[in-house]
Amino acid sequence: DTTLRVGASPVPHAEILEFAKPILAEQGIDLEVIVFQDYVLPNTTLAGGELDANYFQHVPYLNSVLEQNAGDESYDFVNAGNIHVEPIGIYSKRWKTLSELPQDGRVILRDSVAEEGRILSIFQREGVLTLKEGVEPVDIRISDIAENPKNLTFLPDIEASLLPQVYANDEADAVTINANYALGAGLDPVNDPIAVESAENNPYANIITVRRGDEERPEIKALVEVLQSDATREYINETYKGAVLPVVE
Amino acid sequence: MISLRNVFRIFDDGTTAVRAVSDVDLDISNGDVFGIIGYSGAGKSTLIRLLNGLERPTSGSVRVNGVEIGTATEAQLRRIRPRIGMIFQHFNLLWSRTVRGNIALPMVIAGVPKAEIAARTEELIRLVGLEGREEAWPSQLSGGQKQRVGIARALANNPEVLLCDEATSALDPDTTDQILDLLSDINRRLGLTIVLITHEMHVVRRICSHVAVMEQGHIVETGPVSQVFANPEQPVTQRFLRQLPATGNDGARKLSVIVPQGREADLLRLVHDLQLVLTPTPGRDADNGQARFDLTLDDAHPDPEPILARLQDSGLTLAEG
Amino acid sequence: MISLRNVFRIFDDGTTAVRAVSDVDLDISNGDVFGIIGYSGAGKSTLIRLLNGLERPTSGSVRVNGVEIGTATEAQLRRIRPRIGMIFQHFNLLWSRTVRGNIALPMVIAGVPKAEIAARTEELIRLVGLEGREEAWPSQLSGGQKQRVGIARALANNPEVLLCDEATSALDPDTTDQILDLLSDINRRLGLTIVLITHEMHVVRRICSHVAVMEQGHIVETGPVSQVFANPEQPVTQRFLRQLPATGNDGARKLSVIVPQGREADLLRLVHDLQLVLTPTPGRDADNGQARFDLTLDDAHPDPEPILARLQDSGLTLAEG
Amino acid sequence: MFETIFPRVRGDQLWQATLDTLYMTAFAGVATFLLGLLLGAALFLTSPGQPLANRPIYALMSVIVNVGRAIPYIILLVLLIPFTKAVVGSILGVNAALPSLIFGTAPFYARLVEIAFREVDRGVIEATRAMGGGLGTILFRVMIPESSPALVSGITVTLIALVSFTAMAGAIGAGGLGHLAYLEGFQRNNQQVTLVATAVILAIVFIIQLTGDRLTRFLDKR
Amino acid sequence: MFETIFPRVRGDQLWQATLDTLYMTAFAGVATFLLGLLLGAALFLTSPGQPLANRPIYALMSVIVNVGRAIPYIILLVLLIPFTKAVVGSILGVNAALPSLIFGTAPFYARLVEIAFREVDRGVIEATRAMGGGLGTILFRVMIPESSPALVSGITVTLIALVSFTAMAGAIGAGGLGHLAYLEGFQRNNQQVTLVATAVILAIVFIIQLTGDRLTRFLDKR
Ligand SMILES: Nc1ncnc2c1ncn2[C@@H]1O[C@H](COP(=O)(O)OP(=O)(O)OP(=O)(O)O)[C@@H](O)[C@H]1O
Ligand SMILES: Nc1ncnc2c1ncn2[C@@H]1O[C@H](COP(=O)(O)OP(=O)(O)OP(=O)(O)O)[C@@H](O)[C@H]1O
Ligand SMILES: [Mg+2]
Ligand SMILES: [Mg+2]
Repeated sequence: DTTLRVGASPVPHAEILEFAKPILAEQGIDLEVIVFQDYVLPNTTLAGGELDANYFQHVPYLNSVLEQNAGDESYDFVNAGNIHVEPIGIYSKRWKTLSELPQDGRVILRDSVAEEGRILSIFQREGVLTLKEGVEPVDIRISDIAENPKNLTFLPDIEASLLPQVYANDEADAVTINANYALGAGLDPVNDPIAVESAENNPYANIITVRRGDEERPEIKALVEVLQSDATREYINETYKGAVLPVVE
Repeated sequence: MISLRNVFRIFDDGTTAVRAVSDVDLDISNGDVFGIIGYSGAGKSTLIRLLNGLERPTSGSVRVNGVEIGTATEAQLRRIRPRIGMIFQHFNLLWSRTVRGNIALPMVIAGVPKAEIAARTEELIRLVGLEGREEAWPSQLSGGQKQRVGIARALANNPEVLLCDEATSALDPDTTDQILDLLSDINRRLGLTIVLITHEMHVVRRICSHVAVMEQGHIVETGPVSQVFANPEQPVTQRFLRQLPATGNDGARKLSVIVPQGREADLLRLVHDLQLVLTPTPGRDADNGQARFDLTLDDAHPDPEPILARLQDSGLTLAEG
Repeated sequence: MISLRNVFRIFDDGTTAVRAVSDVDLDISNGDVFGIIGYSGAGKSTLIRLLNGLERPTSGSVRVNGVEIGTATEAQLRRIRPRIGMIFQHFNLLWSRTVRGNIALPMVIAGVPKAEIAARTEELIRLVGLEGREEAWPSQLSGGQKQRVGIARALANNPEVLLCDEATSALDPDTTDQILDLLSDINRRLGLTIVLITHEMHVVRRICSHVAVMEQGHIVETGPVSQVFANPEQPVTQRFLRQLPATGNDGARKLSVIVPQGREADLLRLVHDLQLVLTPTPGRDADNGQARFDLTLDDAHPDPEPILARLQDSGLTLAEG
Repeated sequence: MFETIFPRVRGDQLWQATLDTLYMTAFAGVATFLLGLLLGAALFLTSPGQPLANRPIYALMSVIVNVGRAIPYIILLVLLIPFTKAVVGSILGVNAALPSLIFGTAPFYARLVEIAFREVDRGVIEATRAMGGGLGTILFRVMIPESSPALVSGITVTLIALVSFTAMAGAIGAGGLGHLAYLEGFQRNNQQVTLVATAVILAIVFIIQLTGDRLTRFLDKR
Repeated sequence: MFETIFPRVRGDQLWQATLDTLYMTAFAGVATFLLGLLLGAALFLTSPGQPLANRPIYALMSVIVNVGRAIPYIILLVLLIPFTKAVVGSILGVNAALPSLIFGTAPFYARLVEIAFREVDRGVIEATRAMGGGLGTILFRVMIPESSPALVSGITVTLIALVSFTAMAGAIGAGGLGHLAYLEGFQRNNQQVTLVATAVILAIVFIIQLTGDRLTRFLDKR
């Protein structure tokens, strides 16, 4: 048997991998899932050679990491395949749409810098604010807001898993919640939000990342294949009810 | 009034049982100065600690001012304790308080007003001769200074009963005398009852009215000091008394006599009849070369009058000084 | 050989400076039993702690066996200390070791073989009379028992010098005598040098060869015991000696004499010349009605022979018993 | 000057984070001190062999104390949400972080208090009892002053644990230096921020340690 | 039986997490004890007024000790990666968690050791010096036995802190109960797992506390 060590975020990545585990086992591949709570160590570990792949990031984030570690030869990763998208939803107990948000309103974001641009893009899409031109989506920060007519305040440092509680507590005018946490807290990530990221042409597909050259390894190919298979898609659709969407290729 | 009946205090740690106090009956009346003597490990400290409930009896009855210590609640004990001062064998001063702070503590506990505490503390510091060291920490004091702080502390609240566990063992003889005088004085003036453990027989002789001798947890002999000292029945008591001068001379009065030639026989008869101690007065002969002697009158001779009378009858000259 | 020159030890905590030891010169020869007396707080403990470097002098020279304590390194001190035993005023036992463990500690430190430690420990326990309490923890001991553990511990390594800070203050007189006999014995047999702080004058008289009197950090009087006790010059010394029986009788020899009629003057001359204490023998007259007296010979009279000779010259009869 | 050496560190952010950390540490520190002293005294007094020895109560308190210490911070945070909401009004921000910080560290200090109290000389407690001193006297006039060096060293240790603990309070938007180091520095791979924030944390820690050491030595008159 | 009450808890996962926690706590605990004792002794001995009083060395050690305690765990983890890799060979799993756990807790215990040593009766140390005892003797034959109740209570407190600390080691796949409670239970909203894992944590904590208390009382002969 060959062993494949894959680092992953807990939800839904690790869960999806767990689903794939028995299928891969049939092919003689022993899948070992290592769960990470942060977004740095999975890449560090992959660079160090202790992981065969990781499954937690999207392409824009990967690119920024590669750029930051440009001098480091061990940081030479490629995308082995897109797996899923987690559309972020914006929730509010006070308002029905983003345009209803009041002057000087407060918006709470999760504490992941990789997603600030992604969330702000939704606001831009809805016409609430505009972002500076020419900044890569993943590099967009709150400071990159060009115009903010409502003078919204963005509070970007709440632990993601606590956001449903923050929403339930009505702590701000709007709260962004990743679909998986919304689902866990009993929210409907498709219908409850007042705005949702679109799944189509979403550049934020979560990918299997490997060291350059490994994308050709048969085990990796098998892994990607299983994750992109109909069975897995079905599993994702059923389990996450729209909060996590399999990528259509 | 303190009364013990059939009291045992047994320390049992599972492997060995030590009968520290064993079948003790004892009565101490108000105003007594009660001495406790005995070999090291005889149970003296344990006995005295039973009197304010720091130890509870394993069996038997310990009554202090009508309160049964063995079964008293902590609250009951707390009510009687401020009236019982205690001087500890190991001082037990708070290192975190200065001399002044340590002495003030019992008054603070008793809720004495601040100004009164301050005044009384100064008084006590003077009483035990610690002027100038008021602000010293216990760690900066000599052994005897610590003990004096302990004494002052025990006296702070004008207790009715004073328990002294070797209260003067760290003191030089002169300071010891001063402290004993102080205690005697309070005893006489205010009727303070004193229970006092000591290894110094002359302390017993000097201030105690009663004495108890302990051996292996038992009280083997007890009674008024004069009686016990005059007729020691137990071997322990006899051994301890052997440590005393044949007749002690602490606090004793000394008469200096000059023996004219030919009257030596009279002097010796006097010594013999009145059981006096005769010592030469060192280096001090009378002018005419006549020998000069000291006659020591101790507690066994509370009244010097008959002796003085006899002296004059014998034609011996009383020298001044 | 211990020699102090011009030694000061000043405790200065910024606000007050205490001259605990002030301008002290002192010599102690090997084999001396050197007593230190003085009021509480006179500086005795500080002085004795200078001798093994627990205190370093503020100025002046402290030399012990040729080593200058003031400037010695810790390593040098560590080399001389095992030969200097010390008995502490406050015992300083390890609560985490039993009686046996505490006594064994100095031997463990000195690297004595196990079997030897065990044997010597048993011997010491017997010597200080703690049989049966070997496995007790210090917290389970009485004050005197703790002190005896401290004494045994100080003797464990057969030291050449023994520093005793009130080594018998917590002991009853009988046990005190036993310990003093023990120390005297070691002093005589092995030439142990003893420096001893005490408040009990009879202890000085009983075992000391020399004595120093301290007052406010100074040594105000020092010399052989017989000399200082016979001619106390300083008021302190005189006051302390007044606490003693005019001549002590501890460990003293008693001679019973019968005075034939007409020879009374001879007896009194004897008493005067030899500075003896005379007491009547209670209730025991010679058959013929002649008075019988006791003459007490104390340490000041180490040799009884001249006295016996004088007695016979005087025609006084020596009674038996 | 600062900007030229560390161009990637935003001074205002650093300043705010420092203030947040100081605020949380100070506030939670005072509460921890008081609560820990109380709990520690209760633990000590009810433990076997002590004045109020009481096995069930001791066991119960031991449970309470240990719960606070043993469960992961984020779960403690969630468990305390109703309480936090009732007391603070919000479950976000520095004030909302205080309950969980206090619940997380007070039990810890309580144990240190218990240890310190157990070192107080029994003879001194006996002497106080012999004077007629009750529990209050023993506690406030004897136990606390006599163990003050250990109590102060203990709160020093606890405060420093608290400083590093505040990093976790970042999870609910309480900010602070630890969170800054993690979020701005570590997650965004901005080593300058990590460095500077860590340096400030260390500076704070040193000031606490130094002050604690001084105070301990000042109090220790043994 | 267990499965019927808690159908949503996977027994094997719980068991593995328990083993991981125990393994990490035990291993890091022993190392913390030894290292903490050493560091604590060094801190004590070099602190002002002590035998080896040495301001620069004390300050240096204070820095080392405080760094370990003060910086956020995840940053410590990252800082230690080269070291971990050299020693353990991997930066993932329970073994890789040990260095950071030890570096995080040993300094903490070191401070408790320092506090405990400061409570040892000076008279006893003097007596040992008067016997000619050197530093080794004072340390091993006096300081450690005479402060043993406080040392044991201290390691008890530290071990419990360690148990809750292991939850954070989940960040590098070290598993453990705290991680299980957080990840499986809290993040996936599986309250049964949170409950059971927390209960097991508490059970472990209680066993540690109980054993520590017993040992402390057994050792305390005062
Ligand atoms: N560490 C210290 N700091 C300040 N003063 C001190 C210190 N140690 C002792 N002293 C003071 O020095 C003086 C001498 O103390 P020392 O202990 O030598 O007296 P001592 O003669 O042994 O008395 P005692 O018979 O009462 O034991 C005392 O006044 C004492 O208060
Ligand atoms: N807590 C205890 N546990 C066990 N035995 C004890 C305890 N306290 C005292 N003892 C023992 O009880 C006996 C009496 O002790 P106590 O302290 O009453 O003697 P003491 O007469 O005061 O002696 P000293 O004159 O030496 O102070 C001793 O043998 C002692 O060892
Ligand atoms: Mg006693
Ligand atoms: Mg002294």
